[in-house]
Amino acid sequence: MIELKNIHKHFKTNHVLKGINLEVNKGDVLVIIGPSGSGKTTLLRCINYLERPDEGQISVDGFSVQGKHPSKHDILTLRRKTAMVFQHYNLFKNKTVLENVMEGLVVAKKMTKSEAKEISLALLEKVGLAEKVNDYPSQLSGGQQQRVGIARALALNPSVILFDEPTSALDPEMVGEVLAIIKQIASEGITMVIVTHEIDFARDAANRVVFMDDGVIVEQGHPQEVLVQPKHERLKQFLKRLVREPEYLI
Amino acid sequence: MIELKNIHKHFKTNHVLKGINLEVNKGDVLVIIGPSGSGKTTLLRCINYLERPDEGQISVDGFSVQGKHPSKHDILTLRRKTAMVFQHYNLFKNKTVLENVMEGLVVAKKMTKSEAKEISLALLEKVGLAEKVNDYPSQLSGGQQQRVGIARALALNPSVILFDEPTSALDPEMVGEVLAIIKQIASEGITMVIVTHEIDFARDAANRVVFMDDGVIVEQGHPQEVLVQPKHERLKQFLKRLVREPEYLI
Amino acid sequence: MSIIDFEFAWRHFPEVLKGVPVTLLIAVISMILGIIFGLIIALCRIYKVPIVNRIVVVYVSFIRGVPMIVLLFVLFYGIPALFDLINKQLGWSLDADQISPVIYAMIAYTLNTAAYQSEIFRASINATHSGQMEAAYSVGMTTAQALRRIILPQALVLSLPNLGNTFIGLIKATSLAFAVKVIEIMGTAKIIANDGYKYLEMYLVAAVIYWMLCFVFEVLFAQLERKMRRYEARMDEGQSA
Amino acid sequence: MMSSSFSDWLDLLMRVLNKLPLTLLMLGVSLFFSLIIGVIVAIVRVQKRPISYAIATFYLSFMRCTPLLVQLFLVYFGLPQLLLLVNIDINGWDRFVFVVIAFSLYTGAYLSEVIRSAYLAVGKDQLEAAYSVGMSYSQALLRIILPQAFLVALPDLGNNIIELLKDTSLAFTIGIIDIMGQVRIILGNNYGIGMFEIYFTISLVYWGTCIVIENMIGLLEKGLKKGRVSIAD
Amino acid sequence: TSSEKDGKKVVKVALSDEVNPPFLYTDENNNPIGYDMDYMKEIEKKLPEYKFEYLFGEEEANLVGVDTGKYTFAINWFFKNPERQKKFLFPEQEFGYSLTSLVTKKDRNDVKTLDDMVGKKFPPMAPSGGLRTILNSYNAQHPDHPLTLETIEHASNADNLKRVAEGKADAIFLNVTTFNEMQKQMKLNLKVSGIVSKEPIWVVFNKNETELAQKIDKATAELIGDGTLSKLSEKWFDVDFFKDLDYINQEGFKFE
Ligand SMILES: Nc1ncnc2c1ncn2[C@@H]1O[C@H](COP(=O)(O)OP(=O)(O)OP(=O)(O)O)[C@@H](O)[C@H]1O
Ligand SMILES: Nc1ncnc2c1ncn2[C@@H]1O[C@H](COP(=O)(O)OP(=O)(O)OP(=O)(O)O)[C@@H](O)[C@H]1O
Ligand SMILES: [Mg+2]
Ligand SMILES: [Mg+2]
Repeated sequence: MIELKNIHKHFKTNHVLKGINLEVNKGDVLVIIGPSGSGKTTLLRCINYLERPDEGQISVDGFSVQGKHPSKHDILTLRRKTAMVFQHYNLFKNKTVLENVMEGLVVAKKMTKSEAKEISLALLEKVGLAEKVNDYPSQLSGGQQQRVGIARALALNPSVILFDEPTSALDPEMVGEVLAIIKQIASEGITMVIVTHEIDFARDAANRVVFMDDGVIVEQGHPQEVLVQPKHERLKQFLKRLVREPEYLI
Repeated sequence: MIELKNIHKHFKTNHVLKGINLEVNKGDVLVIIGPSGSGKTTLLRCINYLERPDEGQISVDGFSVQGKHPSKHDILTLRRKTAMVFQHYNLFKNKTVLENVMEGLVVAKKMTKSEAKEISLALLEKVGLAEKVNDYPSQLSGGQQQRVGIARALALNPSVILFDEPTSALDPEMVGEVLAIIKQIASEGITMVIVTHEIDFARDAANRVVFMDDGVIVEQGHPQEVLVQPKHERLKQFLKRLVREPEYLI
Repeated sequence: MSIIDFEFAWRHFPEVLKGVPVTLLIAVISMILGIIFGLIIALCRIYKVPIVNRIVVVYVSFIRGVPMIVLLFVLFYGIPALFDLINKQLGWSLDADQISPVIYAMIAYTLNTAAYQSEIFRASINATHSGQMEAAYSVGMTTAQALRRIILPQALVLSLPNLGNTFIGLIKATSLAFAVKVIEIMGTAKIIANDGYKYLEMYLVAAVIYWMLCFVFEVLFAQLERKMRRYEARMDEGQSA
Repeated sequence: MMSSSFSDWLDLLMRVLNKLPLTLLMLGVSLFFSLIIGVIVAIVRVQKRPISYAIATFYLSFMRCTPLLVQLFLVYFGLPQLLLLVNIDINGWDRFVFVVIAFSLYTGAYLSEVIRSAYLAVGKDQLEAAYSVGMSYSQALLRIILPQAFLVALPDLGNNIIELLKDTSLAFTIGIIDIMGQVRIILGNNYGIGMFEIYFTISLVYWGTCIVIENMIGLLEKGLKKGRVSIAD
Repeated sequence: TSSEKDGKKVVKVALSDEVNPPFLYTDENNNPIGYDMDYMKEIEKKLPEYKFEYLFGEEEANLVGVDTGKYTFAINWFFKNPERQKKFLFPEQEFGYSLTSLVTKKDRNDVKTLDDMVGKKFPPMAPSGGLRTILNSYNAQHPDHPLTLETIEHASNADNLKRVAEGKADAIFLNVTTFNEMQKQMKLNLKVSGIVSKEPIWVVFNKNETELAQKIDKATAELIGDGTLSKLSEKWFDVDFFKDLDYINQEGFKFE
């Protein structure tokens, strides 16, 4: 479903992605973990060309795009196959919660307003925002904003959804809800790439985990292998804090 | 050190804080948990009057402020006793990483530039940003921005530090570092109020935990009691997801 | 001190008032056309459209650089000269005297205000957050759709105070059109003033009328701004500490 | 013939250019004061404290909504009369002073709206961050908000500086001979003959000055842009 | 305005900076010269107790300035009418004349007087100024068959002369001296088809300046009496316009 070949990205002299190769199958839930600044967000943003890779090829759902200056039309096609949940939510400031979710449906997917509204309301209900549909983003708490971002991406029902730390502002309860939703849509065959720092979440959600460090993929595989029996020293060290004193285990 | 008496806050018709009473002792690390939208951020923002409570009294370090329209000078005094780490980081966009941290020291604490620079560099080193000191916030990853925010607050060395989800964008490794720093400064007698969704973090960092729901404090006490043997139904339900299948426990 | 002959001023007030429609006609039409062209120019500059970008940079610089009166003169004296030339060369019979001076004025003011407005829009579009554009892309919008539905509405809010400035400036600037025979508020006032050298009175009358006129638009702009800003966390509410 | 008319033209250009320093001086001094006025009025209006807000709004309305010419008359003819009532005689002051007062008050009003909109574009989070590190409002303003607002406002400032440049030609009304005044005198001495050459010349001078202003603004914009991301990137 | 300098009373004289040669215009250094200035020099000699200061300003601004007392008086070719006399103080004695004329193409003989211009076309004129005033008062006296007038803020005489020469307008109403000077440079196919009037021109005083006005009146009368002004007139206009119209027509202007 997604294929990345030799993706390189520089910010000025800073070499942030150093030749990433990655394949994701249809219906996979791929979780990317790794230390802060290792290039996870950048990689995710390359997949829908919000960041233009300096080099490399990206295919989504059989459609490939290459290099730094593909045609506008190619980029648009690629983007219409994906949806994204941003690390900083990026809600449309001038639209209400409901409009934020409807916007893509009406404009990009050409649905009628009433259709779009129905879908949006159902999703907002699912993420617990039924009461806030007519508020503006500036009136929401952090977690509420993040949930709107999730609903907005889900509503589009694309081939691929890219999540950038989708649960960072959510409480454990809500994380559970989001996890349930993700599992459900994965079962519908939608492919997901999720960047997260919550190892628990990774374990619960993923059927494949990738560990990135300093712009390269260090280790990947089944969550059991990667998270429980890590091979590389760097990954072991990264997961160290998760080992805690037994008294606190519930 | 901090005393809140009967704090009420409305946003239009939305009653967000419904009479909060809270006491925090010197050197305490108080962790506030609760579902998204329950009013945690609003409460934190009331403590330094970024949000004006409609009613109630706030004392910090023996200095109290009351009601909706205290004098400018009172508010400034209150704010100079506290520092804050924002949920959305709120870094100064026109300043580099180093300047972001130095700013408060030079302007509010009237340090010389070289003094401020020394302190700032030491802290930035601690949070792993030594390499980024001359970058602008827009050039940083989410986690890097969050760490700048933390360094900026710590540098001020105030009586009280308010953290709003300080580790939401941090990887487990970094969470460990931040935890260590927090423990260290707590031992120096600085009082901390931390809003977080990471129950693990709460457990490790706190010597008192408060559970908020829908604008009221539902339960509070030692983390052992609150997190391991919750009394209220609502809290039990909230913590439910944390109980996981044994196979995944490391 | 009764330097000012109020009775005279009052008596001639209605006459000067007759200049208002012409003033408004020129100002409103030029403003609307200016917004359209200004927006196009701003976008060409922001997206650095090859060649076009160069051209509009020179256009903006030239139009802003040249005094309005010169622009008016160039059109007013230049178009008839051009027509004469065409008539001579091609045997047509275009008659420049048929063109109302108001038309010249509208063309001149549109050209002028478009240049200024392009800068206003450039400023406000640049002030919108790049994350907004990215979010629009991520839900599958084209650049045009994103601009129309997300970026421009936000930019418009930011530019409202400046658009207000421009429009009010434009209303008053129309007084220059007197230089090409358009008799608007200021022109009427000066004509009346001449008979008794009552310039003081008539300038005051003109000032009062301009004020009334602009005040209406000031209020309109302020209300528009309040309405359009409702989605924002305002920096100007209760933040004075 | 050609060369003599060219040297005539050069002579004309020099006579106009001779007055450029005066025009620039009026521009510079008025701009300085109007920026100060603009910032103050913008902040007063942003803060919305009833009395000062009402005064600032009235000032704004009057200055924006009445012709500059009338204001110039009020300052030049009216103000001295008014002050005479309280026994202050400023009739002896140089005309330059009156012109600068009038231009500063007028442009200050326009700039206040430019600054207000830029201020509001900066975003509340920046103000809060400044508060959180213990800054007072004025410190936050000077160090965090205004620098960011300044960048946002630059293109609009450019607009208004150029307008001011051209407005300075009104100084001629009360007899200060600036570049436009020089042109009108030359025209008058010629009975309006050669109007096109003369207006062409003055346009060149204005345009040239304008290009310099634009480039300065452009450089500032580039210099200050560090750390900002455009929607077009 | 009673300020004093070196023991002398200061008189502030407003000069119109929309210059108007040869009455008033400027030299290379923008110093005022012309008939008006020479006249003022003679006045200065006669009234040593005053110190005259000359200030340029736009004509309309000057009038506002005189009105509000900022200036003592304004000099230019101001015309007198009853309405203006209500607002300003006009002296008794004019200091010169403006000879107004109609200028047409050389081959036309149908326009001699303003009556001939009814139903014909003038080029656009400025709303203020003495010439306009004459036409306005003609229209006021002949409400049934008024002249058609178009108004423009700053009429360009050069442009307007061209309009007449090209047949876009029938005749232009112009000061003879102005036309003469311009014709020297422009050499258009135009002639003066008729002198319309000899208009006295005045300085305009602030209402309160009666004392000074009287003194200047007296001085002016003396200057006319002793022929000083006649000499000045000949210097600047090649003709003594203090003589009557017929004489001027014979002696002064040999129209091409
Ligand atoms: N500026 C505002 N205007 C209107 N309503 C607001 C505003 N800020 C917050 N609210 C509302 O107040 C409630 C509490 O918000 P708050 O940000 O305190 O929640 P929180 O507990 O921090 O949630 P989270 O964990 O999601 O950050 C929410 O329902 C939110 O919608
Ligand atoms: N716009 C930019 N300009 C310059 N450098 C950038 C930019 N965006 C990111 N970087 C740099 O690229 C590196 C990778 O950033 P990225 O955002 O991909 O990290 P991340 O893995 O998502 O980290 P986090 O977990 O903290 O979000 C960082 O070192 C960051 O400083
Ligand atoms: Mg990231
Ligand atoms: Mg919160």
